[in-house]
Amino acid sequence: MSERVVVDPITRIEGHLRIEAQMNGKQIESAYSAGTMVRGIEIIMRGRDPRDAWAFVQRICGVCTLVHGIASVRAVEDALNYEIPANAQLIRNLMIAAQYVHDHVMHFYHLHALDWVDVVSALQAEPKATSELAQSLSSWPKSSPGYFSDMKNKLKTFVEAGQLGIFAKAYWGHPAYKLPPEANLMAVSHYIEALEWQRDVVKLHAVFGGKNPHPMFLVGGTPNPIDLESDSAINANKLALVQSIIDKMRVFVDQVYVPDTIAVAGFYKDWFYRGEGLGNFLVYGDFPSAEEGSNLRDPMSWWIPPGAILDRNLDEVHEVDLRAGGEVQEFVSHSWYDYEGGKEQGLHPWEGETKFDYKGRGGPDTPYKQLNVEDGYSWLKSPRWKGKAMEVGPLARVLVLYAKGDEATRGLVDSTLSTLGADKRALFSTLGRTAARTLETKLIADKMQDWMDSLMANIKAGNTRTFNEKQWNPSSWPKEARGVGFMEAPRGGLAHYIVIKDEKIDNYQAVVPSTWNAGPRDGQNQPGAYEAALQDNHELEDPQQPVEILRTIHSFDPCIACAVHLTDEAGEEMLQVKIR
Amino acid sequence: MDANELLAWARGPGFDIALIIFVAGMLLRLLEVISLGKKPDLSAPRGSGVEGGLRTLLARSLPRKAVFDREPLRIINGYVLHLGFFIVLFMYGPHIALFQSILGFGWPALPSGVIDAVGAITILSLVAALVFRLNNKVMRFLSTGGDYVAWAVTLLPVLTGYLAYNHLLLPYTTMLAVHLLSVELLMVVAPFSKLTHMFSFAMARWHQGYKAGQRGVES
Amino acid sequence: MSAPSVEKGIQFIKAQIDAPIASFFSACVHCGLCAEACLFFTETGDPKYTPINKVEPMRRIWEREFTLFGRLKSAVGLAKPVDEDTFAEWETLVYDGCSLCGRCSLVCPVGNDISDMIRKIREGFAAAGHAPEGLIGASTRAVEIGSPMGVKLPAVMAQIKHLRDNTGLDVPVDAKGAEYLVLLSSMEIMNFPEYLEAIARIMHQAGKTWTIASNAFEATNSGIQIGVSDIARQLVLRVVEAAEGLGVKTVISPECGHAFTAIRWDGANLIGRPYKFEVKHILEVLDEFVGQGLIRTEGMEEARLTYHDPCQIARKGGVVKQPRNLLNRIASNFVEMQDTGEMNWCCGGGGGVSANERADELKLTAFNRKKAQLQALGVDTLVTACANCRLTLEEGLEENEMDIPVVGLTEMLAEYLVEDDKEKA
Amino acid sequence: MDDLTLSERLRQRGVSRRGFMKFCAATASMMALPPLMIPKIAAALEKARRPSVIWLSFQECTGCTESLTRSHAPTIEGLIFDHISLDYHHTLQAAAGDGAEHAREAAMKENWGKYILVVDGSIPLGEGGNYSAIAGISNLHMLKEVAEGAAAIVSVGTCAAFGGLPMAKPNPTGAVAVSDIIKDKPIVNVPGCPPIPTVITGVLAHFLTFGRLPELDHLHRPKVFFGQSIHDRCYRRPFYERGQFAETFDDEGARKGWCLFKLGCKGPTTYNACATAKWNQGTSWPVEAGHGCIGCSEPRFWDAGGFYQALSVPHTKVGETVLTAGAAGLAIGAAAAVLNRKRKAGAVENRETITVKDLSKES
Repeated sequence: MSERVVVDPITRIEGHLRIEAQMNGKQIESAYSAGTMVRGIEIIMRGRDPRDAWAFVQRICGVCTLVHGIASVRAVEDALNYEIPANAQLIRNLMIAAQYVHDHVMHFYHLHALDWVDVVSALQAEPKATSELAQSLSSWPKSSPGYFSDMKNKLKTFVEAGQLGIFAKAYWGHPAYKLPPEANLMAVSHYIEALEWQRDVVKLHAVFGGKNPHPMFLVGGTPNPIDLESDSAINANKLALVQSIIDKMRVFVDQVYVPDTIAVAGFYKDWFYRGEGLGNFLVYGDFPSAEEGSNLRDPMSWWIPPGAILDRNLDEVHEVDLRAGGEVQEFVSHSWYDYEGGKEQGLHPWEGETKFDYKGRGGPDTPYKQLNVEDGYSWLKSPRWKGKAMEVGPLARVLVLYAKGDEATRGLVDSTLSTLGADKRALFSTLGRTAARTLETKLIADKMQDWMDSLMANIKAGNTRTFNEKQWNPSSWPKEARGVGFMEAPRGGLAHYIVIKDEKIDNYQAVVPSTWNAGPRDGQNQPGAYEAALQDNHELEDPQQPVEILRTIHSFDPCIACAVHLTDEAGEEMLQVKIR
Repeated sequence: MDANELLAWARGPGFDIALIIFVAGMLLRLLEVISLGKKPDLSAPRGSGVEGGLRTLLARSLPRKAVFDREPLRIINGYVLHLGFFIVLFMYGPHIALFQSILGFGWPALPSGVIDAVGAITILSLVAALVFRLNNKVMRFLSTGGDYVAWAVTLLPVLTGYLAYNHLLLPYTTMLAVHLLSVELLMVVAPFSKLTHMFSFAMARWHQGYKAGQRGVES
Repeated sequence: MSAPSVEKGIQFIKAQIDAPIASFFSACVHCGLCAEACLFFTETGDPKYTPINKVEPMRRIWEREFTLFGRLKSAVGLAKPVDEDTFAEWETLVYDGCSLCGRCSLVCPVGNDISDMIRKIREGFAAAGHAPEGLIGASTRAVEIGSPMGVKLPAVMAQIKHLRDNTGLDVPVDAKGAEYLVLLSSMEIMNFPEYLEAIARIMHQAGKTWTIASNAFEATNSGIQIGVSDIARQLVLRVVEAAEGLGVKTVISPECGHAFTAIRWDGANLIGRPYKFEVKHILEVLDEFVGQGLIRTEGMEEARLTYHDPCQIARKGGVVKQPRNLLNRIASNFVEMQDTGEMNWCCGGGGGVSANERADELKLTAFNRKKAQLQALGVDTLVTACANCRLTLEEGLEENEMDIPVVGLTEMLAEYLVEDDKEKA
Repeated sequence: MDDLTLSERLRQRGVSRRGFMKFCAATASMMALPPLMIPKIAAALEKARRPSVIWLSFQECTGCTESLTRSHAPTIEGLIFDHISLDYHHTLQAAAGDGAEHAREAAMKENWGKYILVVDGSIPLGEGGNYSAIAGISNLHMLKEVAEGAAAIVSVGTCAAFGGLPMAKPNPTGAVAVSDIIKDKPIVNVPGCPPIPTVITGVLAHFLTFGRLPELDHLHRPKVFFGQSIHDRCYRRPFYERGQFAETFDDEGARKGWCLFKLGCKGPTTYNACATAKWNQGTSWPVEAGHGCIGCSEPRFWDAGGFYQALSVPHTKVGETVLTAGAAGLAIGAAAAVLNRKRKAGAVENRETITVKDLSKES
C-alpha cells in the first residue's frame, strides 16, 4: 500500500511548514519538506541603508528574534571592517546566550513537549507520587504534593469545561505516548511554569535592547550606553537585574529543564535510534572573545568554533570558510525559484540570485492536496556545503565542541549518556537532538556568568564604551564592500551576506539554519535534513495521527519564516496588488 | 496616500525636487544678475569701496532714525518677522539636525518653548505684515500678486510648524508632512519671487555700499 | 540719428541695466519704506511717488530681457508692456517727481540705490523723447551756448570787470599753471555774483594761484540732469580739456550740487579715463584753507541760522562736516535741522526739477517739507552751499511769505575773513 | 458543563475572588477606565463562557505571538486557561495537520457569528495568493472563510493591520492588510512590530468585558493605547523641549538620557503606548535603551526613511542633491548669463549717440 501522508500545518513551530510523507506500509519511504510562505524580504532589502538592515531582517523571525539582528550588524561590520568595543561584544554575547536559554526552554516545553507528554493522561496522576518523582529529579522548590494537586485541579477544570482550546484535536491517548500520568502532570505543570519564567528572563533583552521580542541593535556596538551615574543608561540597578536573570536562568535550567529532559528521555529510549538522517553537521561558530577592538575576523578563537563533521565521524572536524566560493552554495532544483544560469546551478550567497517561479516550477494552484515533489515544492532553497547536505543546530554544535575536546561539553554529554544508559551513537537521533539542545542550554547558561563578570570588570576599570562612532557615517565607507555576518542561532548556523555599493545595500542574502535543515532535495536528489531524518527508520503507528513525524520535525525546532528567503531581480516586475 | 506616505514623500522625492529647484533656481537668478556686469569706477576714490560694501552689508540692517520715526511699527514688525523666522529656522533642534545633515556640523538649540513662543510671535508678525500691506497706501499700491504669494508661502511653514508642534488642527504626522510640503513650496517659489532677496539683498547692499565707500559717503 | 522712439528708449534702458541694477530689482520686497524717505511722497501723499515705483518701466524691461522667468512670462503674455503710454505715464514721475536727492537709497533696507536707478532710467526717457521741455532747453543751451541759462563769456567778463572795479582784486582767466581752476555755475553768474568776489578774496588771502577758464567756466551739467550721458560727457570734457590744458592741480566745483556730482564722480566715467587733476568742492577747499591756517576769520554772525545740506554735496558727495566746521567758526547761533547731514531733506528743486517749469507746482508742494523744518527751528537765516538750492529755497520762502534770507556759505565766510591786505591798507 | 460561568470555573480552580478582582482592576486601569467599572468588568467576565478565539497566522514572523506570551497582565496562561478558548493557533496548539484544521473548523461551526478572529501577518495577493498557503489553502481564501463567521477581527501586528514588512517596497508578494480584504466586519488594528503584549490582551479583555470593540481612531486602532504619540509621553521629552539632544550613540547626551530625535527617533510620528506601558513588565523600552523609536506601529514605517535619520532630515542624499542642483543651476545659470551678456552687449552696441537735437520728439 502506497499512501501519501500530509501534515500541514506543522504546528508548534515558527512559520508555515508542510510535510508530505510517501508511505511504504507503516514506514516512511520518502519525506518532503515544504515551506509554504514567502515574503521576499531580500528583495525588500535592496537599496536600503545597511545600518537599517538589522531591523528589517530581524523581522524574518520573531521567535529567534535576536539572531538576524546580530547576524546583520555583524555582516555590515564585517564589510566595513568595523571594530566593536569589548563591552558591546560582551553585551551581544549575553543577549545571544539569553536568547538560547529562553528559546530552548520554550521550545522544549511549549513546542516540543506535547509530542511526548499526554496532557489528558495527566488527569490520572497522583499528586503525591508526582511530587516524589519531581523531588527525586531535583530540589526545585515547587515540587510539593499541594502544588501538583492544584495543578491537577486546574487542568481538570479546564478539560471538563469542554473547551480544550489549544489542546483540542491533538493525539491524546495515542499509543506512542509512553509517560506515566505523574510524569505527564509534572511536565504540564512545568509547561505553565516555563511560561511565567520566560516572561521574566527575557527582561535581559529589554535591559540591553529596550524590548523583547525584537530588541534594538546597532551597527558599531550596542545602543544602550553604560553609565552608573545615569538613570537612563545601563546602571547598577540594571546590571543587578541582569545578574538576577542569569541566576534565574541557571536555576531553572539546572533544576527543571535538564532533569525533565533526562526524565522524559528515559521513557523514550527507542527514539535514540531513529530520526537522524544525514550524519553531516555544520557549525558556523559564535561567541567571539571580547578583547577591546576585536572584530569578527578570527572565528577559530570563538568559544564555539566553526567546523564540519561528515558521516558521523567525530575524529575529524573540517575547517569551514563561509567566504570561500566552493563551500556554501544554494541550489534551487526543487524550489519555486529559477536561476539565471539554470536551475541546477549552485550559487555562493554573495553572487546569489533568484527569481520567483512558482508556476514555472510546478507549484499547484491553491487549494491543493499534494505538491509536485518531482519539481519545485518549497519556498526554501537547498543550501549545501561542498555539495553536501548538512544538519545544523544544537546537535551539530555539541558534536563539534565534543569532537574538539571541550571539557565541559565532554563531561556533560558523557554523564548524561551514562545516566540514560546510552552510548555516543544515541546522539545521532531525534532524541539525541533534543537532548543536545538541553545540554547546550546548560553550557551556555553557565558561560553567561563569565561574560557578565568580564563586563563588570570592564566597568569597574572605567571602560564603559559601547559604541564605536568611527565608521558610522556612510561617507566614510568604501564605494563597494561585502561582508558576511554569522553566528550560531539556537536553531543552527546563521549567516547574512551583504554587498554594499554606494552606501546602499546592493545584495542581501541570509543562509539560515532552517534552510539547511528544512530545505528540499537538491539536484542530486540529496534530501534535506528533515527529509533525511524522517526517512530514517520512521514507522507511523497511525497515519491519521502522525505524532512520530511531529517528534522528529520538532526535534529540529523548525523556524520556517527564517528559512524562506530569496534574492531577486524580478521583484521590480511584480505588480503591487492592493484592494481598496 | 496616507499620512505616513505623504511624510515619506515630503522627506524624500518632494524635498529633493524642492531643493533642486531652490538651489538651481537661486544660482540661476544670481548668475543672471552677476552676468550683467559692472563697469569699474574711474573717478578718484575718496575711500575704500570694499570697506563701504562690507559696512553697508551690516549697517543697513539697522534702520535710520529718519525713517524709523515715520514708520516705527512697520519697521519693528519687519525685525520681529525676520528675527522670528531666523530663530525658528536656525535655532530649533530638529531644524538644526537638517542643517547638520547638509553642512556636516550643528550648533546648540534653543528650548522648544522659546521656539514655540517665537513661532507664535512670528505668525502674528506675518499677519501684521499683511495688515500693513493691505492698509498702508504705499504698500497696497506697490503690491502685486507675487507679494501675496510670497507672504503666503512664508507664513505657511511657520504656521504649519506651529500647528504641528502644538498638535493642532490635523494629526501630527499629517501636519508634519504638510509642514515639510509647505517648506518645499517656499523653496520652489523662492527663486521666482521677491524671496530672492534672501540672497540678493547682500548684492544690493554691497553695490550701494561699495559706491558709497569709494565716494567716502555714508550709506 | 534716428528720431526718439519707444524702441530707442527701451534700448537705452537695457544698456543701462548692470549687475547693481539687477541686484536692486531682485532684492526689492515692496516694503514701501523708500516712500517715507521721499519728499514728493511725504508732501503729496500720493503713492505713485514711491521711489521704486518711478523705475517700474525699467523693472519690466529688466525682468523681460534679463530673467528667465520674465522671458517665460512675456512668452505667455503675462508680462506688463513698456510702450508709449508707459513712457508718457512715468515721465512726470521720473523727471518732475524726483530730485535725485538719494534719500530713498539710504533708507532702503535691502540696499537698493534707487536714485541711481532713476538717474539711469532717465537715459531711456530722454532717448524716447520723454524728457521735459525745460531740461531739453537747458541742455541745448548748455551744449550750444556753453551754459544752461544761456550765459556767455562776455557776461562773465563783465562780472570780472565789475569785481575788479569794486575790490581791486583780479580774477585770472586762462592762467596756465595756476593751482586751482575755479568753476562757476551760471546761476552764480546771473544771480549770486557775491560768490566770485568771495572766491577772489579768499584765494588772495590764502595766497593761492587760481584761474577760471574762458572756454569752461560753467560747472553745471544738464546732461546729468536730463539723463543723457552723451551730452554729459560733452560738457564734462570741456572742463577736463580746459583744466588739463591749463595744467591746474585742482578743479574747484562751485556751490552747486549736481555740478559737483558731474565733475567729481561721473566725469571720469563719462570720458572713460581718470583725470590728471583733482576735483574738490569749494567747501572742501575752504575747510582745508582754514585747517591749514591759510585763512582766518574774525567775528561771529549772531543771527539764529541753520544750514541746508545740498543733497549732491552732503549725502552723495560726502561734504558734511566741512560746512559745519566753517559755520562753527563764524556763527554763534548755528542750529541743525532735525534731519540733517546725509539724511537732509531736499529743497525740492534738484535733479533738474528746477529747470523743469512743468514741475513748478510740485516743487512748491515739496518745499513744504523744508518749510516745516525751518518753522520748527525758527531761524533768521538759512545758509547753504548750492546755487540751485538757494534759488529754490528763496522761491519757496517767497511763495510762503517767509522772510528768511538765504546765504551762500562761501560768501558768508568771506564776510568774516581776516584780510591782511586791508588791515595793512 | 458548557454553561459554567467564568467565576464558577475560577472558583472550581481555586482562584480566589480577590485574585479575580485584581485581574479586573488591572484590566480597568490598563484601559484607563474608572474604578467604578471594575465590578462591571468582573460581572461581564464572570458570566462569560470562554469565547472562542481563532488565530490565523499568515505572512508573519511569529513575533506577535511571542509578544503575547510576554503579557503579564493578564498572563498568557491566564488568558488561554481562564478567559478565552484559543481554538486555533499554529504556534501554541497541540494538534497538527488535519487535526489542527479540524479544530479550526469545529470552532467555527460551534461558535459561528460569535468567535473572535485574530490575524497576524499580511496576506499576499500576488501569484493568485499562492505565495502563502496553509494546508494547501491560500491565506486569502482562509481569511475570507474564517472572517465570515467572526464577530470581530483583531489584526495583531503591523503586518496584519497595515501590511507591514511584506508590503515594504517593492512589495514582492503583493501583500495587503486584513482591512484591505475584509470590509464587512468590525476590525480593530493592534499595530506594532510586535504590538505591546498588554495591548493585545487589553483589546481582547475589552471585547470580552463589554462585548464590543473599544473606541477606535481613524486607523482603527484603539484610542486608549494609540491616542498619544511616543514623543508626547516620552520621559526624554523635557530634553527635547530644552533643545538637548544626543548627537551620537554613547556620547555624553546619550548617557544622560537626552532626546534621541537627532539619532532618528520616530517618536513624534508614532502612536503607541510604549512610553507609558513600557515593555517586559515595565523593564524598559527602546528609547530607554538608547535607541530611537523606529515607528513600528505606523503604516509603512519601513519606507518612512532611515531609522537613524532625524524626522526633520530628508531621507535622500541631500548632499548629492545639492551638488546636482548646484551643477544644474550653474549650467542653466551659465546659459542665462551668456544670453544676458549678449543682450546687454547688443543693447550697448546698438545704442546710438544722442545729441541735444535728438531730445525733443517734436524736433
